[in-house]
Amino acid sequence: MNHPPQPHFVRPCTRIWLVLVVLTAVTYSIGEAGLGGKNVMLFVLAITLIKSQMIASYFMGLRKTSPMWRIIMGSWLVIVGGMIASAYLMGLQ
Amino acid sequence: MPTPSITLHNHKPGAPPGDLVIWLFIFAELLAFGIFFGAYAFSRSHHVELYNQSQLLLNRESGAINALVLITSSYFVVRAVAAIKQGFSRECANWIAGAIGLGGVFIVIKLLEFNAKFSAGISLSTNTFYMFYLSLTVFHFMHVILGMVILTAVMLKARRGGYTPEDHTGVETGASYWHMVDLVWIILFPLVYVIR
Amino acid sequence: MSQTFTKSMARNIFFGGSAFFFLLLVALTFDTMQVLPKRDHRENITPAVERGKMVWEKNDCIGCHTLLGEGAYFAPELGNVYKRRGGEFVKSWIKSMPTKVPGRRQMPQFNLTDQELDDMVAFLKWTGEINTSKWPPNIEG
Amino acid sequence: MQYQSQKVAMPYFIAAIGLFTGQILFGLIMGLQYVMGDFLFPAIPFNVARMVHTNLLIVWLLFGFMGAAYYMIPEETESELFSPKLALLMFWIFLVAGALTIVGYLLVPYAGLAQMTFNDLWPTMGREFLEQPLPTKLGIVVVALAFLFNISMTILKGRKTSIALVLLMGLWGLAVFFLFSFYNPSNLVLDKYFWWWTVHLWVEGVWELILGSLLAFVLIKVTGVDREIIEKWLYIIVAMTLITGIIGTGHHYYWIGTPEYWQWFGSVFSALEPIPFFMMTVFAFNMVNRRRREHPNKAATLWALGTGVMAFLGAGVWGFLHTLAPVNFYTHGTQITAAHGHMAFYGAYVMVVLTIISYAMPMMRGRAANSEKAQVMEMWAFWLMTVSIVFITLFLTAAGILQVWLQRVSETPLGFMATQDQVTLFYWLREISGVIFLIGLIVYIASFFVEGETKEAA
Repeated sequence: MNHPPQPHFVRPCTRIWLVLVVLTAVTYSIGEAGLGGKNVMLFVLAITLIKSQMIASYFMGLRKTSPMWRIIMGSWLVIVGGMIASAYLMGLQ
Repeated sequence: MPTPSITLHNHKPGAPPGDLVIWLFIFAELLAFGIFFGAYAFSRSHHVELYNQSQLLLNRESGAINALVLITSSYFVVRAVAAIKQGFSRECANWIAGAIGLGGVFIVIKLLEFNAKFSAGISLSTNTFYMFYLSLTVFHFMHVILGMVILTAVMLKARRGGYTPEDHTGVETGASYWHMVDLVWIILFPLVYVIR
Repeated sequence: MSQTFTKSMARNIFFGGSAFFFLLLVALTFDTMQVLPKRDHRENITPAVERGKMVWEKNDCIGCHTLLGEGAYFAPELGNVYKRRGGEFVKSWIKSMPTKVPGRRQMPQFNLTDQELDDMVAFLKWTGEINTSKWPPNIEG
Repeated sequence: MQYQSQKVAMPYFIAAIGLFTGQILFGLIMGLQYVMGDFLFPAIPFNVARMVHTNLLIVWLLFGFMGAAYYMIPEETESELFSPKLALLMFWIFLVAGALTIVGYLLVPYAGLAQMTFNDLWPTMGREFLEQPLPTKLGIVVVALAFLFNISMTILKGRKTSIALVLLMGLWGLAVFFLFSFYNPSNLVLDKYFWWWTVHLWVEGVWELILGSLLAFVLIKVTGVDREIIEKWLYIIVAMTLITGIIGTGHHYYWIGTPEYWQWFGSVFSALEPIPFFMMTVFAFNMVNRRRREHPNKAATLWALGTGVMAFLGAGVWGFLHTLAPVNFYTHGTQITAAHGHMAFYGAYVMVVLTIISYAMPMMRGRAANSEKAQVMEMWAFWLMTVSIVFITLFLTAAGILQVWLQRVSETPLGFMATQDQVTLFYWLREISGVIFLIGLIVYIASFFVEGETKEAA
């Protein structure tokens, strides 16, 4: 192996992975606590969309692509998130 | 160049990693899952009580563990791509093997979960919630299997030294598909197991 | 730059995808077969109902009418005709055909026996009691 | 034409066009019966006319597919047909059996025909599109097997291209799923469930493989675009077709007694069914724009492009229109379905068969393309038929919307016949469009007899 010695180097993707793990744990604990309601839903959904965007940008590598690809993926996320949120709010009435 | 312009695109700058064809399929798949997610959400709005009660009977631990498993597996695949970009075929194959192994873990956990549900007599016709729960998770489950098949093919080729820093579209293609499988679970888990 | 995701990968997606979804169809069909007895009340399929289906088929009724919405759209839906009109009406209607009203759509005279008429009504009655998820929207079919 | 045995396609194509004409004539009879109920009664009741109309359609498309396969396979495999004699023999058997069946429909009351053809031994008749007597059904199986044997043996001994492979899969699938037409349980729900395995898995499954490969073949020939590119597109399109279409079968399982989860599966997957058709349109235009040669047969290119567009409109858009379960609840079994059926069959299958005929017929007659004059006439026929089918579809859609409104949605629903009386105007307009379609068809047939300057086939 000819890696240059970099004792304190943590790869960006590793940091992303750590953040994803932490956010998943947060989602899980909200479920465990049995929390529900509009604000909790919006919070969990926001976490989910952030996680999704991180996967898309950093893991799938979309952040280095032309705007078209990012717009397609972004609008998919927005539409799915929007549908989930609005359907949830509809259910409150 | 023996066969010019075989594919639909020739790695223009700004194109996503992997072959364009896989992106066509990734977006088609995301569209299908997106419609299913929307259908779940809107159907829930008509039966909030039923959904909230049925959701309590799901195994949230196995859902969460599987989310962590897939995220980690996705991370391994990122490392595999990074490795092949530097020309480390062996390292690349090993990371992919790890990802496939985690895929196997996902499958085992999921099978245990399904087994528990089926032996409790739950089926597609139990109620609308379980119809969606089973449809979505089984559909995703089949994608995990498909993704593992693709990754296995990539791994074998990497092991033979079939990829180079200049030519590793195959690795990126398999990786992109696997991330998609991960992405779907990232949304599916909170939607079905947590949000109430 | 040579590509690894070439025609052969497109072919693999074709074969894999087709097999994948065909298996899904088979699995869903298997499940459907388990659920159907609860919805099609097959315990009520008497010999008369079976014979009635034969009468229905031998006279190509589906060539003008719909049955549970499938068939031709030239004449009324008959899946719910038993509920709409009753068995006696159906029998006398079939017997009095054709109306010979000028310019109106005509139904042929099929010369059914009394036994065949009873069987047909039994078949239509049974069909009307299948669980069709509340279709049609109203009694007019 | 590079191989002698390709010529057996000629009688198949001629028979196809002949039966096509018959289909249109009976369509016009039915159209008139919609507004003049007692027209030709009791000589030809509506159900008989409809049986002839739909059965002729199926049979002539099968003739077209077989002719297309006999023409394409030698060129694709680069070898002569395994047995041109068998192909010719099967042609006559199929033609005679088909003609006898149609004559039987017209001359004998259906119940009598059932009696004569041993329907009591094994009842399979009297179900929509599968009205054929048992001997005809068995004949179809025999002809199909002999045909598949012939084609498969040719492919085995020759070059194996993707186009040939997809075509072969489509044709085998056609034969295999036809076998479900022999299953007719006394439980109506089961009957309907597996009836769709023939009908749906044909027209929204394996037939589309045939459609794709025919289109790909003609596009390679007329555009000269690299085979690798076209075949890759072909694979992607047929993959998407089956991925969406197989579970899309569920859109027939909403209201026939099947479990309610089909409403979800059917809606989601059939909502995706337009995608492969859209890709097909993009594919056709893309390939023509990237053409590397100017093929003298402009008419064939026009048909190929038309297939892409009309299949997308008819099967994709008009299918999507009423495929979602909440919409279908109101539109199921109305003129909306008829509208979709007409444009989808014309746009996808009629047009692709006419595409291959348009390309192959001049070749078999020893020229690369017909004379300028003949081509102009053929293109006129294209526009006449295509525009009138669009209008037929629009009028039937209008009739259907009105029907749904009056009979299904309204607070005070009208009865079936009362509703029909309200939409008579649209049925008249549909019939006029049908007459124009027939004129287009006559122009089309006439274009075969126009002489003029032609170039020798290369």
